[in-house]
Amino acid sequence: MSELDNGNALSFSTIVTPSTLITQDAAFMKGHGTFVEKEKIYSSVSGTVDRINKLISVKSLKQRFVGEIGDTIVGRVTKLSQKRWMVDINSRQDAVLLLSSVNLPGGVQRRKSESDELQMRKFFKEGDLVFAEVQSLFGDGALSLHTRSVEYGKLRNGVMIKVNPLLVVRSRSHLHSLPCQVDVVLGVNGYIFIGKKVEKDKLEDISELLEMYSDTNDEIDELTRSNIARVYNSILILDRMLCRINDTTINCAFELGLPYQTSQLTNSEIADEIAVQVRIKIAST
Amino acid sequence: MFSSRAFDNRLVNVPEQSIPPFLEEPKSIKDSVINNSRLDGRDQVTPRLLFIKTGLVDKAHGSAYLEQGKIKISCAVYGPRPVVKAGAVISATTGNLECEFSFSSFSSSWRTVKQRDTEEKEISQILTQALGPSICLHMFPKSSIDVYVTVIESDGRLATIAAAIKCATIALVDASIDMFDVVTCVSASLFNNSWVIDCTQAEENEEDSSILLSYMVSSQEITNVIQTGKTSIELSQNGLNLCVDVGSKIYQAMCQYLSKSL
Amino acid sequence: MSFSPISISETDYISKGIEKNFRLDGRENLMYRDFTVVTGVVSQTYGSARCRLGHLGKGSDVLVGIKAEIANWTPGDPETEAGDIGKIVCNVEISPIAAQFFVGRSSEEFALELSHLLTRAISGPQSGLDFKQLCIIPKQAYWVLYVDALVLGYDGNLIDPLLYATRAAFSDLLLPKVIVESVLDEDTKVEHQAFEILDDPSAVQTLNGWENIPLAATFYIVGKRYVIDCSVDEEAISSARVTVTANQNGEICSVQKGNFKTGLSPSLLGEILTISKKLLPSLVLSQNAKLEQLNLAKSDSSAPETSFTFLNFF
Amino acid sequence: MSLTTVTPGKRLGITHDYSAGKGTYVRNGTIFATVCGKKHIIENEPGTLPIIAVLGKNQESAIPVVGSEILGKVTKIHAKQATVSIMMIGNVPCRKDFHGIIRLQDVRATEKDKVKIFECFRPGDVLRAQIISMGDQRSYYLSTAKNEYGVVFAQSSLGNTMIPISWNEMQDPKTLIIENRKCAKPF
Repeated sequence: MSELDNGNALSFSTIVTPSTLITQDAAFMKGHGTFVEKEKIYSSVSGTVDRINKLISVKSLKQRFVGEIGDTIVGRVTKLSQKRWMVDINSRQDAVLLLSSVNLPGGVQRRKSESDELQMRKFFKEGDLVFAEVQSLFGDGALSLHTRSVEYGKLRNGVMIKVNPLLVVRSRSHLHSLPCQVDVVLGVNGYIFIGKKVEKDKLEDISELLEMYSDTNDEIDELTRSNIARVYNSILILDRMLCRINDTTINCAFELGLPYQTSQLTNSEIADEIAVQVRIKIAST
Repeated sequence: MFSSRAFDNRLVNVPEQSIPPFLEEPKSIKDSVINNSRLDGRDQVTPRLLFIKTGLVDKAHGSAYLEQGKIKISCAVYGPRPVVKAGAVISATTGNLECEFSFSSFSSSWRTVKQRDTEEKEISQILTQALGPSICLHMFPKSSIDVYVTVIESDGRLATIAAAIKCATIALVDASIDMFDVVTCVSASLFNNSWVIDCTQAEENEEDSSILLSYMVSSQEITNVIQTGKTSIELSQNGLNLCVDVGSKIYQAMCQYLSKSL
Repeated sequence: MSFSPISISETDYISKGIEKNFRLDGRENLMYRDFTVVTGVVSQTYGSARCRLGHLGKGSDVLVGIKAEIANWTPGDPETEAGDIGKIVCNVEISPIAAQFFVGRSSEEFALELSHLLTRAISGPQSGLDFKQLCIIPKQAYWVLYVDALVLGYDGNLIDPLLYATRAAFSDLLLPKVIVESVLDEDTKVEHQAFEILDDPSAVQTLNGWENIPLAATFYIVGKRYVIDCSVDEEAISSARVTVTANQNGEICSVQKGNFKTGLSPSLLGEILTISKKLLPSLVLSQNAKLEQLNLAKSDSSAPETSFTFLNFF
Repeated sequence: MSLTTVTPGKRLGITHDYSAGKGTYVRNGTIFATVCGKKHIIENEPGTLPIIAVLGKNQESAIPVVGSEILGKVTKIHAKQATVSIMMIGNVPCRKDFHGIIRLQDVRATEKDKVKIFECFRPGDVLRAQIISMGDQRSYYLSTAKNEYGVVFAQSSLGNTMIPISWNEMQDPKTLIIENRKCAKPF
């Protein structure tokens, strides 16, 4: 065990490995990624040390998604059980989407009846993609989701791609309409949905609610399809090159990739080049 | 490592020089097949005669017995019934097809037990693949259909698999399980440049390459195909077409039997 | 092995894209992802290769090692009955490392299917190898080549990298030289043949005819169209699979259909055969070029191409 | 009426002239047989197409679907649910019994919160019910929440066949002991 702390402030870039002594000062409190033995705080994961006031935590460089209330996530329904759907969200356990936390067709205020409980497959089936927000945490750490907002709900007209969750940073909005007529839903859990742009005014239309559990795709023209593929490959590049993923970087990678054919983007040299350029652009802004 | 056997002076030693007895050169099977005069008198595109009988296993929901030359196969079908296999994936939309194929230990001339179990497993997979597309599995959600095939006697590896598929499909029809079509299956071997249908073991030993084709005649779909051995693409196409043609004829015979058995 | 389901709309999106010859990552239906290959990755084998098929350093990953053993000829083994040939035994194992759903026994059936597929493609005269060179003393001793493949990563389409790695491993194969001599038995005064394996590490021989080993193209049928080199999602929604192996001369070496959801029409099979005849010889050429490059890099000691650099592709 | 024998995959007619009935399926507008049996053409109501059906020698196989009526035997009771082994679906016996569950809330339509499984079913009872859902991995969900559904045959604790005396009671005719059951309304 090596001692890092000599009474000086730990810098953010300090990387620790499990069982590294972080501090002997009893004034500090242990947070995530640490444990206490004989009043000393050690790290339990390898990662960077993070200090907020007296709270010390270690953030791992590669960990599964840990949800917090208010996170917007993209998940995939894995199982149906009593009055709830289980949703894979790339976390250590499946999240729960209660039948009572979704909007059902026929008005927001509609009362849930027993027939709804028997036909839950009409709303979400195994394999369906859900855009939702974390509502609360259960006692065992499982997340409870809700889709009670017009922009949440079932995702269609596109595809999902999985990335490292740490590359997606929490921000105010996670539904971005890119200039290329493509919508990107950045789940902070590392699942990203890329789909055809949804018209904003249409979203507020009440009649749209009837279609909100539809499984059929709209007509997708070739240009949109090609743009979705370009965005897909751009995100793939950002993920593999460990660049932060947000609307700016995606757009940046998208534009840098325009001179190439879509299928060329996965070529390692071109991908390398794009990633370097994206990094430069981010640094300059 | 390879020292000669210990000298045993109780034995009479063989003379140091000897001449093998002069035997008539056995007629090559390959030559006779190419000259269209096979040992059992068939021509190249004629399969062996089929004997089919349904309903021999009374406990099963459907069963069939088939003879094709020396080949003798028995098959039983159970189901649709609730899934019994532990750990099987139960689907709310489609049924499950399980095929189990086994050789009896006296089924072939060489009694090689080694590697048999992986061979049986592979043939089970071929059976599942060949029969799967023919069964209306969407009509049997959360249920399984189990097909058990036992080879009593075999003669030609591929011909035996082909016979097993035919036997299983007839057993499935006998079990009144809804099917899109009756599956027919043909094996063929290539000798020089000509394809020969339904080869016996002796013939298969000399083959250059082989085809096993399972085919649904009325919907014109190939449910399974396995070709082994080097051929040109044209020859390969010819072989497939020949199998389809012969399969259609066998299909007629199978349907005829099924209609009569009713 | 069973795939976790994907939604109806995704299925529709993927299959419509295939209809339009434009897949998720912008590839056309008959386009491969990048093949990466290294040879000589396992020192305990006589020949080995690792192949990865995918985008940007991830993807399906297959490692093939070839071990050789000398076996005593016994009559009755149908494979070596003739007495003047050796044999090749293939086995495929799928490591649970490869993907979540390969954990437990579920992968065994698939591995078995792959083993037989590989056997069908290479352990016979169709592989183009001269099996007579594996015979040491007729009706006495012969080489058995054990081709063991280990699947280390899965990202759709395992069969094509499997054959790709196998061919590369054969190109890397070096068998020790064997000297056969006549020995006079002291007791019986009978002359018989014996062999000796040379200890000299430089006394090795390559296998003739490895250039003729076929590569595979696996076509996955989605709706009415078909794709090669499918992704996991494409594999999950495909209704049938046809693997065609062909050598550098465009000769078909084996054809095998898998997956039991639907059948396919004879005309479609014909189309697939015609395409593979065009596709595979060019794939063989590109692999030859890659192997040559590898050999050059190996002889250039200043820039050693190790499996380590291969793994850390980025 | 023509009674030709057909085998699976046999072309029977086109959807323009007939509608597909039992033992058939439709592909590209053509009706094909799925079982081996006799082809029947059943005249439908005037104005609609006649139905083509193929009836095999064996009874067609029974598979539970949502909405079908079943007869089953109670095998196990639990505070929250009763387990039923489904023996007949409609009029067709199953080849092997399927597994069903009646949950507490599906026993009857009224006063659901006062239902006690023990007062409605006992192991060994034969009941009529309806399949309301494909249920979970193993079992189907059943409901007896209608007058015509419920226990149709039951024996008292002494082994005598009981007769229903009201919608929720049955009596042993020998000992006159009354036991609680959720009875089916006799036809």
